[in-house]
Amino acid sequence: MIVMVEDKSLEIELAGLQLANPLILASGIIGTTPGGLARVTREGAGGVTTKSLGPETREGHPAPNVVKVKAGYLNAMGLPNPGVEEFTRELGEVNLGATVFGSIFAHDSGEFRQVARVMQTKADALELNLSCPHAESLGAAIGARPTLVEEIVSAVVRDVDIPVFAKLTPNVSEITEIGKAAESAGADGVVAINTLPGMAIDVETKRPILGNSSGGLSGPAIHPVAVKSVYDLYEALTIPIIGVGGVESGEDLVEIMLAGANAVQIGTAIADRGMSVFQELNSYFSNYLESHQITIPELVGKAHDH
Amino acid sequence: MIVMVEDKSLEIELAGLQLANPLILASGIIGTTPGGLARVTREGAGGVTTKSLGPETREGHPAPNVVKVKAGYLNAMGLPNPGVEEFTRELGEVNLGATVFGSIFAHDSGEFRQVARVMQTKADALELNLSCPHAESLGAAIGARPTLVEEIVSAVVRDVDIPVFAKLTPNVSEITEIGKAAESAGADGVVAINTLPGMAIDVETKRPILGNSSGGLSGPAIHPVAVKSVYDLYEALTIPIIGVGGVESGEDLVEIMLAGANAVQIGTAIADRGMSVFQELNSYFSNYLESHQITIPELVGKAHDH
Amino acid sequence: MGKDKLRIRKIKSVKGKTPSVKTFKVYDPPSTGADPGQFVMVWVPGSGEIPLAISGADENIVDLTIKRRGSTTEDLHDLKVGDKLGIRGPYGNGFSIPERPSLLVAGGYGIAPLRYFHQKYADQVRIHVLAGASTGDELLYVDELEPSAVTTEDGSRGHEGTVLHPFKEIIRDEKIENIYASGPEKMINSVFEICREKGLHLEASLERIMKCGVGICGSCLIDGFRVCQDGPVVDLEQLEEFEEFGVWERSFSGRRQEI
Amino acid sequence: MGKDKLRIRKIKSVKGKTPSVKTFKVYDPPSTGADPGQFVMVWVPGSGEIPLAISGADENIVDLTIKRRGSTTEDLHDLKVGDKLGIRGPYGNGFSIPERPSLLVAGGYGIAPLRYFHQKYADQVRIHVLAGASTGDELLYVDELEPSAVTTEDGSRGHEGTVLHPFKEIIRDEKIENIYASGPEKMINSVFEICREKGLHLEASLERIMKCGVGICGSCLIDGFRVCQDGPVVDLEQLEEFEEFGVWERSFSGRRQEI
Ligand SMILES: Cc1cc2nc3c(=O)[nH]c(=O)nc-3n(C[C@H](O)[C@H](O)[C@H](O)COP(=O)(O)OP(=O)(O)OC[C@H]3O[C@@H](n4cnc5c(N)ncnc54)[C@H](O)[C@@H]3O)c2cc1C
Ligand SMILES: Cc1cc2nc3c(=O)[nH]c(=O)nc-3n(C[C@H](O)[C@H](O)[C@H](O)COP(=O)(O)OP(=O)(O)OC[C@H]3O[C@@H](n4cnc5c(N)ncnc54)[C@H](O)[C@@H]3O)c2cc1C
Ligand SMILES: Cc1cc2nc3c(=O)[nH]c(=O)nc-3n(C[C@H](O)[C@H](O)[C@H](O)COP(=O)(O)O)c2cc1C
Ligand SMILES: Cc1cc2nc3c(=O)[nH]c(=O)nc-3n(C[C@H](O)[C@H](O)[C@H](O)COP(=O)(O)O)c2cc1C
Ligand code: FES
Ligand code: FES
Repeated sequence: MIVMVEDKSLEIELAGLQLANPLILASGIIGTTPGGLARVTREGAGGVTTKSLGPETREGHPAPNVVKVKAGYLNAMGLPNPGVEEFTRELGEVNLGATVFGSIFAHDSGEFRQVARVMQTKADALELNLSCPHAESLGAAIGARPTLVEEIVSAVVRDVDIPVFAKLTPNVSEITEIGKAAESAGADGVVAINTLPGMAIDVETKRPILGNSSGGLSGPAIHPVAVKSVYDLYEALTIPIIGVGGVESGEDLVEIMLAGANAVQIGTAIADRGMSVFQELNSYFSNYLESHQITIPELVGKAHDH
Repeated sequence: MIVMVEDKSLEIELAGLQLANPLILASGIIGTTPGGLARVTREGAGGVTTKSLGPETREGHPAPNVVKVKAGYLNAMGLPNPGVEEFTRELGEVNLGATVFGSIFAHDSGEFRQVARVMQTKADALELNLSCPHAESLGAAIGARPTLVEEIVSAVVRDVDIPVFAKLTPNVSEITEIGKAAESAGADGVVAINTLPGMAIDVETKRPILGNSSGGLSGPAIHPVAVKSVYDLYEALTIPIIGVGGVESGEDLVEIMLAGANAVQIGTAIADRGMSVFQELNSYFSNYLESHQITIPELVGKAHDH
Repeated sequence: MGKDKLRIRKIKSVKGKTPSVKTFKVYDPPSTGADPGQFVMVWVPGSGEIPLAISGADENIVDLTIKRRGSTTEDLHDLKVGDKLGIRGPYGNGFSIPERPSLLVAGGYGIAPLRYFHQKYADQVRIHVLAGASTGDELLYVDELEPSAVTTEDGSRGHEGTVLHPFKEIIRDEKIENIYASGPEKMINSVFEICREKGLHLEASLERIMKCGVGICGSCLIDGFRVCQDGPVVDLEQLEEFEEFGVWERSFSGRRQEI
Repeated sequence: MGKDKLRIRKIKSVKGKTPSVKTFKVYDPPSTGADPGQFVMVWVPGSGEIPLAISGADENIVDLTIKRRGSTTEDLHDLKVGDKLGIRGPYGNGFSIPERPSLLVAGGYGIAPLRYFHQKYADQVRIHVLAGASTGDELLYVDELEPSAVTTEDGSRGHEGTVLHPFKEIIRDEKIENIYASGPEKMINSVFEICREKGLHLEASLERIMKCGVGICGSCLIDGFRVCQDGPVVDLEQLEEFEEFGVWERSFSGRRQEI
């Protein structure tokens, strides 16, 4: 039995969406199927993000797809997904209690529009994955170029009626430039950050462990990078920011909100903390707001006051 | 009493320099004074890198300068240094047993040449810090731009007679582009990586902890990023690579060498492992080479065979 | 890091058990404390990484009983004593500790986790075993587990057909209320139907594609249930709630396909 | 993370000890297990972070005895009960545990770690104390430690001059071989010279600029010795080997300057 934290003080409004609390499941985590999304909803997330869906079925990279490193995980899933058509068909069969962010990826703006049109029929908002660092010629190549980001975001925004979030890669020298490109193209918000490029090599067999050789680093390792990215974006943008990266404790959650995140995604933490992490963070957060006599709107970005 | 690992199998040649072993003290770690460098030499490092020296005395950022995060440290020292003139004067008074890499930073190529000329009188090699992410208008701004890197490296290389290494920041979308710029400008080697930009905010006082707000992330957190950077650079370049980033165990050392590092710098590990880390890594490494029946030249880059 | 960090191990021994199954003994202390039903992720360098049940444990040695099926299991079968594997885990939950006479129902290599169950608990309670395979020479652990009955699809040994036939007989004849099943999902589904009808306690070990083993990638989902973390062992009540069990599984892309 | 992670604490009490020194009591269990001589890094939000010796410990409360000197200590002095500080540590080594009659030689706020020493060991061995300050009202812990002699630079209380005068007398008159000193480096240097001459055991607590406290930044070096990690307590043999001790210190830039 899951005991829900029902606390009005946790409710947020995000680019016109109503969420019961600011915790959102990160893309690629469990949200491979509608059943997975439904589960996380029951565990207490205010929103859930789907696995990134593309135009076609993709099996992803060869295994190993995941390797534990000292301060997190490297993953090289390779964007496996059943294709946006199949996924939305299934999504139509379930009724989720939470706000659904449909994450999509594609090769170019035309394809992004195409996938977006399908996804918008079943999602409450779109998240454009401009940033997956390990799918060759997809993702990071796009997300590092402001002009491409601008092109894709405007193409999608023009075409859909639900809020559009651009997910940014930290693997650039100035994340705010990319954020600004997304904002000026009409994005309703940004999501920061995706994984950092990383690699693990086994010293006994002397080879890279991941089937794809390298992958994306997530978990506690990247948390300070995420906090800094959100902090910088908050200075540069006026649209909402969803913070993500290594959030596993209540302190991590509050920290990234102080940096400027309006909502926060949870990913890798589920590996070590389990599904109860949503409940635990919400209950920490609820106590925090109470004991600090502060509301969420007051808290967001407060670290900039100093 | 320090028991030295004296093992000929650990000797390396690096851009014409002879090192007793591949372990080098990273810049900014203890090497603020010649006495600090001498100490690390006695602890068993094959080479030592000085704190980055600039044209003038700098006090650095206000405290706190260092904050512990889950998987490493954030630092915002702000490049405190007594100025290259004063530092080399002092350096001339001591006799170090190890190869000395003189790290320097400056605002532009003219100033880099100036500092380099002074530093080369007392160092065995130069390391150009193109990458410090937290000194405004210094460092990262330069290291993210291939043309600037090329300009600075050629200016320095033309002027000095000792090997010149370019230290790269990971805070770019393609580190190999920067590495190639350095190589084509005549660098004798590259050093990868410097710290990642990061931040920590205290949830009780709701403010950034570092005096400078944000800083550079080092330690275990960044190790997979360092391994990947070295791996990519090894594919792209022919000049030697010095690997650095979160190396704290013997496995970490071998791993980054398998990725392609000819030598390896040790920094943050000293905080948790103490000064004996040099002895311990050398002795692990010596056993590793013996038990795997492999020499250093065979080991370097071996992960690329697969 | 604990159990999640990849451990590189040398193979201690390899034994052909049937024409398509080999048992590997590997030095790996962390696995030997596992509960029967738990599994490990095994990396075959240069080939792939797959989930494998622990089929036995003894001192610091763990047993893996592996059927040759596709690329990775083939590469595994080519490995010799001294070759290296990567192991992480053990993962997931195990079967409950039996407190009364129990019946193990095994199909094919599904006998692997049940063999460990038997090894660990046979001196505590009476354990009956039913084992099925495609052919007689594919039957596993027969000498060791002394099944009450064996079945083969081609009738070359024991009853012709599946374990369902002797299963119905034994639960009719003997006072056994606790069933532990492992094998193809169709078999488990049938056992489940019968147990539900007869009011027997069932625990079964399920299989899905497992890309992470730590509960984040979503490749192993049955509805919202992560087989790698929340399972692989489930009980009858859980099976009753699943909509996808016995009907849908997921391909590598996450696309659902009929079982 | 352990002791290195910043802990945010509320000030429990503040007491003015002299016109320029206040003692703060702070709830901080990890510090209360420290050895006398160890220090903590104290963050004053919005101001700075400085090293401070532990001057006492009781249950879960640690004492910090702080002289107002520049910006951060001034901001510290402005703090009230309930205000927040960040603490990390304790860092460095401590004084050895005294086994014979001992003499504490304190100059100025340098008495802070020695007061903790006294608090912890006074019931185990006979401890003599000498305390010096600039003026009489700047003398610290006089009632508590009952010094054998006090000195002031202006002669307003005790001997006029420094602690060196009574120090020479007491080691001449009493059988004391173990000296523990803390205070300005010039004072420690003089005590050191005398101890060397007379063959006495000396341990002294040193100060340098400390930007990290964990042994990596190099701001606290004396030769190759990291005062934050390898010290701050050193013995006579170590002092003999130092070339910079008593001669050079380092500014914030690392530039050496005469002491
Ligand atoms: C919990 C659990 C326990 C298992 N225990 C055993 C056992 O004890 N003995 C045994 O013989 N088999 C067991 N299996 C099945 C075994 O994992 C598959 O037979 C094996 O993965 C097939 O790989 P393959 O490359 O030989 O086959 P292919 O079908 O050719 O697979 C090709 C690639 O797909 C991947 N792959 C295939 N199946 C899976 C899977 N289930 N999960 C993740 N990746 C997969 C691998 O990367 C493999 O390289 C178990 C499966 C699960 C889920
Ligand atoms: C091991 C050790 C123990 C100490 N114990 C005590 C004690 O118990 N009581 C006491 O009153 N003083 C103690 N000090 C001295 C105390 O740290 C300084 O008086 C204090 O740092 C001065 O800071 P300020 O801002 O008031 O002065 P300023 O000289 O104005 O300093 C300005 C800034 O410089 C920095 N700073 C100054 N001195 C240091 C330093 N030594 N290390 C790092 N940063 C510094 C701070 O960031 C400060 O904000 C100790 C010093 C050391 C090294
Ligand atoms: C196994 C795994 C799969 C992921 N798949 C996706 C994906 O499909 N699309 C996407 O935008 N991000 C994906 N990510 C990145 C996460 O959404 C998130 O940005 C990142 O992991 C950092 O957050 P965390 O540290 O909380 O996990 C994936 C991460 C992991 C660990
Ligand atoms: C306290 C500190 C100071 C540093 N100062 C410098 C510096 O002056 N110049 C430089 O090039 N790198 C500097 N660095 C970066 C290190 O040289 C190194 O690239 C980085 O810390 C990653 O290695 P590590 O994880 O082993 O510490 C500093 C790092 C730390 C932690
Ligand atoms: S295998 Fe990844 S969630 Fe189960
Ligand atoms: S304070 Fe940084 S090394 Fe001592």
